[in-house]
Amino acid sequence: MTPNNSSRPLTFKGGIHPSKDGKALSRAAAVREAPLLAEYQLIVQQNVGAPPELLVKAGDELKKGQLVAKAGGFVSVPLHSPTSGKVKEISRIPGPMGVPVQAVIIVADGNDEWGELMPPLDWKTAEPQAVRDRVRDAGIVGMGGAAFPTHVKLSPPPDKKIDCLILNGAECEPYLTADHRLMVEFPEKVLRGAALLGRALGVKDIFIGVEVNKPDAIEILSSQAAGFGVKIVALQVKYPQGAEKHLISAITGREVPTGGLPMDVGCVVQNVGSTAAAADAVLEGKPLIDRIVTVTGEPVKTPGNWRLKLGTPVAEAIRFAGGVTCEPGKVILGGPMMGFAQKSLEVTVMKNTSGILLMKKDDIIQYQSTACIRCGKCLDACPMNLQPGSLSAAIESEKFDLAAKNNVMDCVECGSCAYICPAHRPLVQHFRRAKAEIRNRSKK
Amino acid sequence: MSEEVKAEVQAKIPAQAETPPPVMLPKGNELVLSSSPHIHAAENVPSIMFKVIIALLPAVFAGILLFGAAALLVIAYCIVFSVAAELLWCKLAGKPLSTVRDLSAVVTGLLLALNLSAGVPWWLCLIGAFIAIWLGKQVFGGLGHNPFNPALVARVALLIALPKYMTAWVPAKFMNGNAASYARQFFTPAAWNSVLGAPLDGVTCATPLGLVGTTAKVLGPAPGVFAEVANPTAYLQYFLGNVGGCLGETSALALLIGGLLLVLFKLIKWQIPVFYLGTVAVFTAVINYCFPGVTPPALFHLLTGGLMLGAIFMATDMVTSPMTEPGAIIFGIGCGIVTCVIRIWGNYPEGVSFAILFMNALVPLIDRFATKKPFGYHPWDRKKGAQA
Amino acid sequence: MSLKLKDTENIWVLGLFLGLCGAAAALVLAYFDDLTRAPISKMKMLEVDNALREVLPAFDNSPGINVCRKDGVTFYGAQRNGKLIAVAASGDSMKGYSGRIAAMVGLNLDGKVRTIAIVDGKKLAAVLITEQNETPGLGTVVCERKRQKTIFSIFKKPGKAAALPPPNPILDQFAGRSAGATPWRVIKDGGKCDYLTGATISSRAVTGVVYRIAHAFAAHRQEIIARLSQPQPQN
Amino acid sequence: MGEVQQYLQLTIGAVLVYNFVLARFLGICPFLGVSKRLDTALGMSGAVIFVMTLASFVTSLIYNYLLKNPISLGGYSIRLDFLQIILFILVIASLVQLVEIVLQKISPPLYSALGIYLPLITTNCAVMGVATLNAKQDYQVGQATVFGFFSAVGFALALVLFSSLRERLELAQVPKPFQGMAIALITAGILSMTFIGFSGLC
Amino acid sequence: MSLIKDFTNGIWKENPVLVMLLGMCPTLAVTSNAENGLSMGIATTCVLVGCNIVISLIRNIVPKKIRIPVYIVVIAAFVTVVKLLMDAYAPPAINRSLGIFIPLIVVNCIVLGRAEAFASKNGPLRSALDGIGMGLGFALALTALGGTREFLASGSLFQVKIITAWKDDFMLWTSAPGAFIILGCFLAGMNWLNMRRAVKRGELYVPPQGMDCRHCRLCDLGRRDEE
Amino acid sequence: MEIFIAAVIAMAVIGLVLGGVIGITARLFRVEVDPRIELVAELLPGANCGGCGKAGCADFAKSVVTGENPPGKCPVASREQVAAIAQALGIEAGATVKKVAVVLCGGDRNQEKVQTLYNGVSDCVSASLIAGGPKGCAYGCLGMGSCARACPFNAIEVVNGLAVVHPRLCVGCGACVETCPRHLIKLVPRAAKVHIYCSSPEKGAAKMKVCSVPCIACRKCVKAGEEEQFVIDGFKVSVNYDAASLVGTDILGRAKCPTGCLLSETGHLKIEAAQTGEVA
Ligand SMILES: Cc1cc2nc3c(=O)[nH]c(=O)nc-3n(C[C@H](O)[C@H](O)[C@H](O)COP(=O)(O)O)c2cc1C
Ligand SMILES: Cc1cc2nc3c(=O)[nH]c(=O)nc-3n(C[C@H](O)[C@H](O)[C@H](O)COP(=O)(O)O)c2cc1C
Ligand SMILES: Cc1cc2nc3c(=O)[nH]c(=O)nc-3n(C[C@H](O)[C@H](O)[C@H](O)COP(=O)(O)O)c2cc1C
Ligand SMILES: Cc1cc2nc3c(=O)[nH]c(=O)nc-3n(C[C@H](O)[C@H](O)[C@H](O)CO)c2cc1C
Ligand code: SF4
Ligand code: SF4
Ligand code: SF4
Ligand code: SF4
Ligand code: FES
Repeated sequence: MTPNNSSRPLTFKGGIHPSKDGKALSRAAAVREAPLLAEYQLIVQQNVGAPPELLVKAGDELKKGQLVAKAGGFVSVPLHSPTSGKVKEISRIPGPMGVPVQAVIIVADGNDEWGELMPPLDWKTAEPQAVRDRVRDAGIVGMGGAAFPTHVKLSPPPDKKIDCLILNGAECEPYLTADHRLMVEFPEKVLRGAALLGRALGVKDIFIGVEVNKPDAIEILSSQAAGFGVKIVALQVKYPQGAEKHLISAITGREVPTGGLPMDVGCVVQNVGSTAAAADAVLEGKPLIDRIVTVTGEPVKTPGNWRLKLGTPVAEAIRFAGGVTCEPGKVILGGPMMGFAQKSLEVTVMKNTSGILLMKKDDIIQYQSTACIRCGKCLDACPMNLQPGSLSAAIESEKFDLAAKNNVMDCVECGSCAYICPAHRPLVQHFRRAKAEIRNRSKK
Repeated sequence: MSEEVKAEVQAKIPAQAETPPPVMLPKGNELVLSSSPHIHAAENVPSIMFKVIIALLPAVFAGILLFGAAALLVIAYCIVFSVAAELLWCKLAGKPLSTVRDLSAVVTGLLLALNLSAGVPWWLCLIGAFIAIWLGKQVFGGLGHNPFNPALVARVALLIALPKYMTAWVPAKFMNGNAASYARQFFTPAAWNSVLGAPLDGVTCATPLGLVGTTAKVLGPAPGVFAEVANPTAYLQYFLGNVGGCLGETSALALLIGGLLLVLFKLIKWQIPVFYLGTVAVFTAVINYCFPGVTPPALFHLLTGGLMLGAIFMATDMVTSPMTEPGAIIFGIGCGIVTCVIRIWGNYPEGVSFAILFMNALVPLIDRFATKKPFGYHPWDRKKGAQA
Repeated sequence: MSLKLKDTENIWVLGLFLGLCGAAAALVLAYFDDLTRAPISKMKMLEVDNALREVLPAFDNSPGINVCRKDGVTFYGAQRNGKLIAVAASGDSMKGYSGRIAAMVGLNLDGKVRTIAIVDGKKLAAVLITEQNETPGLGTVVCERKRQKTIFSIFKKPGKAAALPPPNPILDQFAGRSAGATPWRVIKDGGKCDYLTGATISSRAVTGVVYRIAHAFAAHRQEIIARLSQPQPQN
Repeated sequence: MGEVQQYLQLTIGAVLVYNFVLARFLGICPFLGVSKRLDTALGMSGAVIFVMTLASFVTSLIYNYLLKNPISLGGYSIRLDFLQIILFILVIASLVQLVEIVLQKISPPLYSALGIYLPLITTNCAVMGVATLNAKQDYQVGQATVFGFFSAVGFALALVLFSSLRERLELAQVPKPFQGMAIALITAGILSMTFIGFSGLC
Repeated sequence: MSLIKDFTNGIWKENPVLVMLLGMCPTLAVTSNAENGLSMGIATTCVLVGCNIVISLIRNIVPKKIRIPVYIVVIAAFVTVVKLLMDAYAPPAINRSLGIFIPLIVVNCIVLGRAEAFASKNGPLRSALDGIGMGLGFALALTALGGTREFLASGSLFQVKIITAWKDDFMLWTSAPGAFIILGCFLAGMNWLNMRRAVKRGELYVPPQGMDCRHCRLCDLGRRDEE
Repeated sequence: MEIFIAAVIAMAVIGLVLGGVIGITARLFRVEVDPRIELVAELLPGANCGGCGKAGCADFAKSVVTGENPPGKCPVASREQVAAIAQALGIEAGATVKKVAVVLCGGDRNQEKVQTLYNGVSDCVSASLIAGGPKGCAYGCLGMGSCARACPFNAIEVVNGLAVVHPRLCVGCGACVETCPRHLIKLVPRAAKVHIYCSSPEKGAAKMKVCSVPCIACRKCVKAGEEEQFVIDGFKVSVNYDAASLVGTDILGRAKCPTGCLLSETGHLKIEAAQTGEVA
């Protein structure tokens, strides 16, 4: 199977073109290693699914890469120490969602010394099962944002025939450039990882979808791709090109059914970061203990991409980037479209933290939302073809049944609608609430 | 961030450490919490309304050019009174007065003026503006909540209430081809009528549609009766707007330019005007062909009356039209059919206002059934998906 | 839900009771019907009578009893002391803006439309529109002679002027005219009759119906006068 | 042609021009009371169409053969027109009840869908109104039945439009004093304004 | 005391039109001027009083099961009587403008509602007072509505021009749409008054959302609609 | 005269015919409905609050008649109403322990110490989904009144950024309990008049940083009370509502709670009132 052969970049229906993509701030900044910190606050649950089981207690000595917690079930992954040092305490720190979460506080000994690594496997001969196990043991989860354990995606149930692996290098979020730098600087890792995961899944077709605003990445990947049996697909620049359903739709023309998963249409989507991490795990035996994070935004003195260890507090990350030149009004984990505003700088980098974005006070839209003027812009923008305007009106009047009937549960919270809405309606917040309420009710 | 708070932050820094920290970090509780997305498109409601006003300018200029100072007066009255009505309601209802800033009252006032004859008295503008803003819009909760087009509610209410004033038309100034006396005609008695509040008298003329209505009533259907009003020379006059009628509806040319602007600004769904006009064209052409003498040819219908104004500016009011494209098509076709039915068989010579209002009433139903297929649904399991 | 007769057992008893109630009601109603039959028929006459009074001089017969129909126009004769003094006629036209317009016109025996009175030098014609559905405020202006009481006039003593119907220039223009062979037309159509701008259709229809009545009388004058001159019981 | 045209005029007149609710003001109570939700409005519409057609038929039978002309019985000529009101209302009430009883037995789903509206129809001006109008306009049985059916269709049209509008208004931020019935009435007013545009169609 | 209450109840607190929203058809149809409103109000009052008295007299002998049909017969009889009397003695103009709405009193929910809710439970005196009160409330509401419409349209009341300078009638208010709109504004006014009073008393006032069926138990629609 | 006879005959005949037709059809098309359902529905309060877990009162009535639910399951019905239903059906009334809702948080705007700027929908669920909402304490009441809107009886009021239940108005239907994203609302026996108004499991010091009335688990109340009257759970103490003898208001004087989170029902209402100056 090949994506249609026209030379035009592929895309999906709907979506938006954010006027300010902010990628210029950090696009050219090569990935830098962060200096070692005195203390890391490693949040225990960094994956979707069952929480991992803690294996350490206060006072334990740890080596870099040593197991801190083991997987708590099939849909769960282990957690490893980002550096060598000593467990100060197990305590609660502010989580990215505001609710305090359990964390292991590790005092670094300054040596940053690896413990025993897992044995490297040969990338040409590794068995599918071995790859899957290694991906699990290395604690790899989706680094594109969802933090879903990658090995689960690699083990589709037998009745689902997977024929296509898609690597998500779209990075459609404005400001973020972590995946971009990864693809430019470590193309080999990405491609090897792709081939490995492809083998683990037993698929022939492997695509890497990259938006055309990263020509250097497309070029460098394309020049090496042939050797790995990987095809590079140029994608139109449009948000949310990187949402997996729309990526699949753009590349294969298949439509993931509502409530369904990519595997329902024979696809598996992996972020390029997860793929590179998988390559590291298989080929070098290294567990997932750090990741590339874009620290950016107008207030940041030197915006750029850093390789940050898990457990690095946001405040420290900003410090690495030279601090701020003016007072920021908002600190966001993730990009400006889907990221979460934070009220505390004590939150720490996790496996799915792709960016730390600071916004100037003046740039913050303090929206004064008015009534929906039914302009229909949100309908055109919504990649899921929902009717955000009417949905939000229903939710505002607390008519959740109506909202559920109109498929609010399909909303992927991409924020396209709220971005475009001329009435500045807090649409996404409404939908989050409705989804929470409806989930609550169906649980009952 | 206010200066004081900044000063306060700065004041705190030395107290914490002797040497200032290398970087300045925000304090947690001064950060703003809000939902994603954190960036926003530049377009907002006032800018939309502003663009509509821009798109209406050709029609406004055409109106003033054609009908003289009286038209300018009517436009000014309507806008001022609409804004005043909006302000007054907000004041009485305890709403923030800032809602005036969204400019929608200006658009409503302007469109109301374009729907009136030049030279209607000032108090008629006043009543119309209050009906539009209060009865048409604010009782329903203001901008965005009104199910009916406010300007049209006012127009139809006035038509029912004061038919004498609403069916008296000022002749366009170029009507007699006497451009030389134009300057003199620019200030007509109609302008004074408007100021003094007197009804139009003496200087009235008929609209093409009114003539056709009268003809049909007097002579009954007979082929060839429309030759006088439906011929190429007349069509050119209609296209330029050199006929009697509402001050903003006569010039098809100016309205088409405005429509083009609206499409360029991406403010309207092109389906509404296109299907509206198309339906009228097809419907009247068929009737004209099958029953000659019942109604003039399609081109006549397209160029006369408020059809262009209605199809381009009033049926497209986003608040009162369907949200989806299939909905817009149904809406346009419906408007077209009702317009033709009223024009051809009804008592009123013109049916555009009624047609749009009638279809406004159908919008909730259309919105309910003409929806897009959500991503990931197969057409046949829409229902099932909805239940799940 | 209480309407449901759930208990079907003693349905016959209930039916009987209901029947009795109905019978009692019927009894009462029959009584009232009897009581009001005469006044009702009188009331029905009253309307025509009132219209006749507006357009005819004082009479002492009951014109409504002996009528004569010609060309779709109904003629009533007013007699005084057993002598025919004037004729009233009612006819209609379907050419109004919203359909039917009916009029009652008083005619002198010579076929001219009667003049009721001369007020301020203007003749008041004996033309009354008895039925119309024209657009209020537009077509109705042509048709109506509405007596408008004002807050001032109710305190004034009703003088002679108040007893007369109010003038209406369109209707009053027919005073003293008699019908010839060519139909009357409004000026706009090349005729001589005044019309109201913006309500030409209504004006046309009114002109048409008055002409039709006058014309019918002119055409059958002798016959009608003969018929209506027959002696009638006095009122 | 004449016949067809006459019926066509009857139809358009009943549905659009002289709409029962919006122009004639008949059946306002159910129009206001059962219009909060579209599906109840649809149910009510169905029930009203059924009952009004049936009632028109039966009452016009009674009118044409019992009340209209004096009956001669054994040499006496007897007028019964003064019994019109009482007979009509009795017939309508009984009809409604009959329909209810029958429906409950033969089609429980239909009954549970329409059943609750049926009693309301007894005290609905529209049904009594159509019977009275039929008599007043001296319609024959056929005409009366057609008129009844299409009048009810006009009622249904107004009701459905109105209920969908009210559903939308549910989501609007109507000022406090106008909430509920007040805004519903104003909406109905504007709706009735649009129907005036159809005047002259028949 | 309670007799006075029976009487005044219908005039304001349970005004059939403005509070309970009953009898909407005549309310809208015949109130194009004050005179028509008043006439309709009087006609309805007559029926209401008569029926209330008769029904309260026979309330103990009517079998429960068929009380509604019996009430309907009584009401229909009264309506017919009123109609016959009006045909005979009322001015033809008024008779014409009230039109078919006189026969329709028979289905006016107020009449049946009061019969069922009040007259069938109370003695003739109280029932009569209740009827008069309710009828008066109805008549007052109709007259006020008619007066408002007439005044707004032409500046006159009871066909007497109050503002003599008012030349062109504003026909909207006397037309069908005007009826709905003015009644809507009346209700909004009532709500506003009630809300202000409630605020003063520190209570919560919820504007009535639909027809009030508390007093007419003919059907349980009102209750079901809320579910 | 003949008209009288004719009228009477006509009416009587038509009355009989109609009555007969209805009677016959009624007999032919007879359907049995359980009159008890209607009876029970009449006796229920008709609030349709859903507190019984059914779709509405009518639905509940059906379930009572079929024996699925005891009548006492309706939280709104008074004891007498429940008894009347039970008697009418000749069954047991079922459990009727009357409950009342209580918001276990005392941190109104004067007590909380940290508050972030929040720009968004004024609704607790919505706010809690954005970094946990603007409040410093991640467990405290957000004060945006979701519960108040959910309460069908208007029993909850948000005063000065804190939701308080008016026990007199609350019927214990539980609609609010589900709504609160912070799970602060609990249904407790009506007899319980004293509560510990804090739900945060954090350490005392952490709580003190964000709030001035937290429970710091000093256990003075536990010592002052009888056995089993309190439950200690980590860094939080709460009243044991299942205890054989519920703790009474007299504990307030004896315990000398240092932060002021141990309060009587009326005390909770008054925290507010005192600060907003409404009650002397
Ligand atoms: C609106 C939206 C936008 C997304 N954009 C991206 C993106 O730009 N890059 C990316 O890798 N994942 C993106 N994702 C996440 C993908 O849907 C998907 O979860 C991911 O590619 C799966 O790979 P992973 O499991 O390795 O993270 C986005 C998701 C959504 C809902
Ligand atoms: C409950 C759950 C189960 C999932 N199961 C699978 C699975 O069996 N196979 C798979 O390929 N992905 C699975 N996924 C991952 C999704 O395909 C997807 O990567 C994830 O929801 C994040 O996508 P996003 O970043 O676009 O939101 C699962 C996700 C969830 C939440
Ligand atoms: C709503 C409306 C109602 C009208 N009503 C009448 C009417 O009742 N009588 C009438 O003659 N013309 C009426 N007309 C005007 C006719 O359409 C036509 O314009 C007029 O009769 C011709 O008069 P003119 O020759 O003076 O222009 C009405 C027009 C409109 C738009
Ligand atoms: C394309 C467009 C057309 C509009 N047309 C109208 C109109 O016909 N009448 C009107 O009152 N307002 C119009 N408005 C302004 C605005 O939508 C209107 O005031 C709202 O209906 C009030 O809620 C229009 C606005 C736009 C953007
Ligand atoms: S946030 Fe949801 S509703 Fe809005 S555009 Fe995205 S998918 Fe559509
Ligand atoms: S973009 Fe905003 S204003 Fe436009 S329809 Fe959607 S919600 Fe309404
Ligand atoms: S406070 Fe809670 S439990 Fe009490 S009545 Fe309200 S919703 Fe029900
Ligand atoms: S108790 Fe819960 S729902 Fe109620 S206001 Fe507080 S946080 Fe919101
Ligand atoms: S008065 Fe209630 S339906 Fe007419």
